Amino acid sequence: ACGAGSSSKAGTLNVGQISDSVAFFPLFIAEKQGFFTDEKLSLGERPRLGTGAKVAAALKSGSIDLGGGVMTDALNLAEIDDQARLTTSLISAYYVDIVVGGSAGKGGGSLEERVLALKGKKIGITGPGSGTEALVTYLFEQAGLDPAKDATLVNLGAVATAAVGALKSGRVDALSFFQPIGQQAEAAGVGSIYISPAAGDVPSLDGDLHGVVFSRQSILDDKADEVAAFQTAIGRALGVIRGDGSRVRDLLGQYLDGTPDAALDKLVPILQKETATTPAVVESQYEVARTFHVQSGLVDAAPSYSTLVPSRFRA
Amino acid sequence: MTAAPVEDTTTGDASTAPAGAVREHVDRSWWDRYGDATVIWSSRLLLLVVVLVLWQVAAGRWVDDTFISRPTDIVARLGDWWRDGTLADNTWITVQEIVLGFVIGAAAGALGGYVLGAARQVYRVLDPFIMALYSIPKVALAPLFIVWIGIGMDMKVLLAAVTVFFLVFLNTAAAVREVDRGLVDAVRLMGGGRREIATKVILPASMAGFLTGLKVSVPYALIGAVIGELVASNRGLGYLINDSAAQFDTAGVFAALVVLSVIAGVLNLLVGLLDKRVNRWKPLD
Amino acid sequence: MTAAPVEDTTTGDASTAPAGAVREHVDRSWWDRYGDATVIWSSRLLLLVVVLVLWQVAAGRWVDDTFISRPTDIVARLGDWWRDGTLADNTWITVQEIVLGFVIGAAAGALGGYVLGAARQVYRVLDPFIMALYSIPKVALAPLFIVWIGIGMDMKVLLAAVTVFFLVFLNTAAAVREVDRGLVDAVRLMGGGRREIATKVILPASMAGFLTGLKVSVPYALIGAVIGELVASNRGLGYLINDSAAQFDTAGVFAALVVLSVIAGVLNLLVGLLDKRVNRWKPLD
Amino acid sequence: MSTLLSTDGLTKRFVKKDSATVALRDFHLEVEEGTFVSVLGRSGCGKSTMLNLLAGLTTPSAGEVRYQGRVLRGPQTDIGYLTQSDTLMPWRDVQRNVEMPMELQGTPAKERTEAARDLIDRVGLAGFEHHYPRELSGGMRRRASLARMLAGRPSTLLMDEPFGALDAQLRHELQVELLRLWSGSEQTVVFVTHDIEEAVLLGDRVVVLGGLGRVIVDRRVDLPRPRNADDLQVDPEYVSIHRELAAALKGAAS
Amino acid sequence: MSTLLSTDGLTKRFVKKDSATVALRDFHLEVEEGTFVSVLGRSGCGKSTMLNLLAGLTTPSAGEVRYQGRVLRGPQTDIGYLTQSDTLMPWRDVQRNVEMPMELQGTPAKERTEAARDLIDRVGLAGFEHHYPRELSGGMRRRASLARMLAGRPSTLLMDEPFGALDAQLRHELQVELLRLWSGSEQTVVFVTHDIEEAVLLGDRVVVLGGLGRVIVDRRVDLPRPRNADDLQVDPEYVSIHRELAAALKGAAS
Ligand SMILES: Nc1ncnc2c1ncn2[C@@H]1O[C@H](COP(=O)(O)OP(=O)(O)OP(=O)(O)O)[C@@H](O)[C@H]1O
Ligand SMILES: Nc1ncnc2c1ncn2[C@@H]1O[C@H](COP(=O)(O)OP(=O)(O)OP(=O)(O)O)[C@@H](O)[C@H]1O
Ligand SMILES: [Mg+2]
Ligand SMILES: [Mg+2]
Repeated sequence: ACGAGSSSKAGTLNVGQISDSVAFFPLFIAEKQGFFTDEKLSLGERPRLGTGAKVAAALKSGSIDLGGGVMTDALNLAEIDDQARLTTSLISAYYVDIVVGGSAGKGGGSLEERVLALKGKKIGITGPGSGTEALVTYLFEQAGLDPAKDATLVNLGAVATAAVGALKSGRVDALSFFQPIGQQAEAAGVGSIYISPAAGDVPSLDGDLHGVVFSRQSILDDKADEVAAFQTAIGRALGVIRGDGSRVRDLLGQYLDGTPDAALDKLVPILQKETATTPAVVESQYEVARTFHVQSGLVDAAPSYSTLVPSRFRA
Repeated sequence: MTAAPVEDTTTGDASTAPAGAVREHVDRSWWDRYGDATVIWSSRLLLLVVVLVLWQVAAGRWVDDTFISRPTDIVARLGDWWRDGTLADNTWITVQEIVLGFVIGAAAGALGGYVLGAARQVYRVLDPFIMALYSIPKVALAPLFIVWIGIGMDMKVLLAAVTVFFLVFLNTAAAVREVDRGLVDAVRLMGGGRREIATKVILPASMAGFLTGLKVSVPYALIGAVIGELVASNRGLGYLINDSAAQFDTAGVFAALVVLSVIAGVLNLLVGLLDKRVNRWKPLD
Repeated sequence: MTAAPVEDTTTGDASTAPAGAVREHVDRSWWDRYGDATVIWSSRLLLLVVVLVLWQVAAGRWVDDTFISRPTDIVARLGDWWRDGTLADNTWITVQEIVLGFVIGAAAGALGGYVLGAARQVYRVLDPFIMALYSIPKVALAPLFIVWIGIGMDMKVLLAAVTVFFLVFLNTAAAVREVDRGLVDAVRLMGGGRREIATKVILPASMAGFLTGLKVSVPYALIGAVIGELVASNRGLGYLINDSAAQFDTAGVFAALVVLSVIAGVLNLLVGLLDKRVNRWKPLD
Repeated sequence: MSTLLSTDGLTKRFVKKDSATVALRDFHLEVEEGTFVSVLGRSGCGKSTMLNLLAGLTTPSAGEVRYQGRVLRGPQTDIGYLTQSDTLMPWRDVQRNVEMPMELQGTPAKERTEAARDLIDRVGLAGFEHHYPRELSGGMRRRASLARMLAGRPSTLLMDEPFGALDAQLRHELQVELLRLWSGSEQTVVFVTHDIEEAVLLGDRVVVLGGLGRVIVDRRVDLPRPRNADDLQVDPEYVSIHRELAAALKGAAS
Repeated sequence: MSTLLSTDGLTKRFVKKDSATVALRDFHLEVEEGTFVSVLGRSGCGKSTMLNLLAGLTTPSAGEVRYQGRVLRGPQTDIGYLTQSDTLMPWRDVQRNVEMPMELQGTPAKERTEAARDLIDRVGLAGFEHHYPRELSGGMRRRASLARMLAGRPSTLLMDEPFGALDAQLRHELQVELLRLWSGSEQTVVFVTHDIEEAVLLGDRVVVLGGLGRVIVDRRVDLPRPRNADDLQVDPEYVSIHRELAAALKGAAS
């Protein structure tokens, strides 16, 4: 229903995304700063779809041309649809944090000790099969625990209010949630970030490709020009993020309107560090993600880099 | 109340003159006319004020205001949205979805109710299937909806319409079952066929049930549309709710809910007017 | 059908003997007794088979089977779940939530309906507030629910109960309004007070409306519980749906929905039995 | 005169679970065209059941009703039936209730209004056109029903105690009105009443039903028309008919 | 004998928007304890309205009803009222309908069942205990209502055309039954009927109402009891009363 057919040069792209997490900050910048317009590209529908399944459905039905999500969603799609293609990298770090209630903070201790301390706790995640669940599963398994028995995973959905609320009211002991929930929780004095892969707490996840944009081959064929334009615009946006810190702080303030200043201040350096250097998909980063997903059992098998990433999107 | 005889009805011109009643003009004071409405509306206003004041006082004092916000913040948020046009844009979209969904769903439900309510056997066969369909949480089928209908306004209208449909359908069908056989027979005796029975008896006699269906489904038109917007939200009040919630902005969530409540109130008022119009013949007390 | 007179009722022993009717015993054949039910059930079965076959044929051929799965896959999935205990565990949890939510919501709704339905003025004052509350999409308030009631079973029961409450309440209140004044007056004449009027007239006379409320709200007990499980949970059928959906396991989603439909069917059947029991006095055709 | 309505082995049984209430058994009646047949019978003997069958409202459990030589399968526009219980549409006022049969027959609105107003006048409800049924007294509702039935211009009238709820004076006036309508037309009337005097005053023929619709008396009334109630009281023929009917009714009880 | 029921300046007005229907205006009536008052009146003259007020079912627009010296504010258990329209509970069978007043008075179940069965017998409904109202004929429903009213053992009976839908024979039997009940007790009866003969046969006093409840005739009936319908026909006193009442009813029309 939504303009999937048009393929003129200065065309329209419908871009769906899971949520308004930090991963999609580059899209916001590209839109705000007019990078898309510069490329004669206009964005049509911009739905927030909440789950990977819905992004996949929207892609398949042609409601959207590109889907923004995490690698988990892309790999899940690849399992059922051999037309799935990865096009853009947005965040090259696993931007999910484990947040615990109170102000205990990281404290000391090795990663394993910290994970063991989570044993028997109630941990909030966005939903089954999500990257937030994957992180808990992965960490627990690395520490020799069984996530199914040694913790209670609770689905809280993707909205911040529910997550922070559940933590604040003590309904869960910890959260495994995407940025900026951790920062928001800290700013609200509700909890503190406990394990943060993006900050290098989990060495095996360093350089992991996580925030991505994916699509389907038929769309890429149909809208080659538009996607190329999209890629260029995102490249410029990524550059902006890695550039002047105060400008980023400004833009982030607009993006996460209503988030406390303290949280924003903390986010800026993290973002600058974890934002992908190039929109092209880097093989090494892809492999980290692939290994992680297979190891944590999130996907049964992940396609190889060459299958999933068309050559013109490779780094 | 002063009463003066105006018209005497005791003079039938035919052979039979009734020894009947007399019609009088009644001078009703302002209070007689509007007293009731005034009491009702002021009670409502009072209640509203009490609730708001309690809320304002409780927020931050007894209850954490990050979860319930406070009325002043909500009003401020509404003001902001009003000024930057967010409110009008998103509300307009949602209102369209709601009204379309409501009208389509109610029309289909009423039609289905009247047709199947009259065809007892067919209804009995279909009943479990209808109930099974009805019992499916629509959110669980969100991907299917997206695949089949996309993420445009159609999808939200359809979600609203589907929920409304079931409620209106079931209420109407139940009301049709309860229609007095004597009245149906009366129309049959006058030579009325199925069509006449439907329009001249079943329809008016089951009006109460149909209206209950409408009243009960008003909120579901809203909920359906909003759920649709939550499923794939890019605009509308559902989007505002989602967006605000994602930003941990409780005032925003409540502001959107306030707008929804107002829409519900207006629709409910319309149904109430219809109710009054249709039930003119019923005793007041 | 052979008929033999069994009891002659024309012999009143008092002064007045009616010239009335005669009661006869009727020997009903198996078909007279169960023919109707047989036809209905076999039609249903037939319809079910047709739908399943069409589905099976369409899946993968005309419609993408990643979105609609296929009956055989669903049955296979149910088999898997049955064997590894997933089915029983999760179903049992959801059933508890549904039944509790339904009973609590229906009881509260009926009580509210009878009380407020009789107190017209109070109802009129409260009506807009009730409708406003009712119109709020409960998912939007999920965070509040989580904070206040937690993520345990209580929350799902409450979500189910709230939805059921409104539907039963509104239907009952509407039915109470429609009760024949003549019958109420009859009880007043016999010396009945408010209590007697409520139990001896209003209750039986508004049974139809109340039952419609129940019937209409059965699905919402399910939907409420499942939505609760989608919002915050780690078990139950809602969780299964969520989990399967996240893994693009459409067969899993549909398998969970099939179980839900069965639960809905059973509840609906129970309401139907109640309906039959209560409406014994009504003409059959 | 030809037979207009006839029944043959008519039986009506109300089945409920394992028992059936037989209201009418093996009932025979022939009504000739253009005649006025009064029916008397004790309460509960099956008079209303019989009329329901004659009107085609209910289907017989056995036997059949023939109307104009054909088996009756359902209600017919040219059979008007004033049922014992009130079936005015509660949401229509008197005027619109009376207009209803004409509405169904497609009479133009203007004509309808006038005809209805005339009928309302005739039954003495002038001034109550815009009252809803619940705002009428019992007798007034009855008269409104009568007006509604007449509005359909049926050629056969079935009436179940039409004047039972009316005062003596009004009853008399409506009897006269009914006879006036009937004598000027070819209408056939089957008139159920509890009033022996009324039955004889109006009928060409009086039928007394016993239990289960058994015909106990079926008697021609050869009194000359127009008949006057006061004069009849002293007419030996009338007195003997009255006595016979009263005895039959009394006898039916034992 | 003391005055049991009295009304003073009783007016009933049904208001609807800007107009009101006045059914009763400035109505005066006194009923002495233990008497049987028959009320006659044309259809629509306000008889049922009057009874509704006397029973405390509706509130007067002006004036008041006094019962046992006190202003009547609502229904009283010791006033039984047989309304003109049928108010049997459709979901109860005859037996349970008749038991209902006793149920409300807290009579033990066993006693209730027996009393109900006896009453059902008396009104000639034996054998129909387990029929629902819709399975009864019009006259049978009326009798069931009568039995229900009597089951409450009221000391004052208000009856609105109780026997109008019954055949002559049954009506006669029930009249006798009613008189038997009444004469053996201190009961007071207000009996609305359309049948002049019935009014005179039963009443100590006959009241004829004109339009708006104006009392046209209020006459003692001094005929000796027990009265016999057949004998009365030739009683000159009866004939003169009958003539007077008929004339009053006729006069009320013009
Ligand atoms: N739906 C029904 N189910 C069972 N029995 C019924 C039904 N309708 C009527 N009857 C029985 O059939 C018999 C005849 O009823 P009908 O109404 O024909 O009597 P009627 O002669 O019209 O009496 P009345 O003069 O009191 O109106 C009664 O005994 C009644 O109980
Ligand atoms: N609810 C009402 N609204 C308006 N008018 C009414 C209402 N109830 C009764 N009336 C009018 O009051 C008058 C008296 O009615 P009522 O029922 O007392 O008559 P009645 O003497 O009992 O007549 P009947 O012998 O026909 O039963 C009638 O003209 C009627 O139209
Ligand atoms: Mg009858
Ligand atoms: Mg009356």
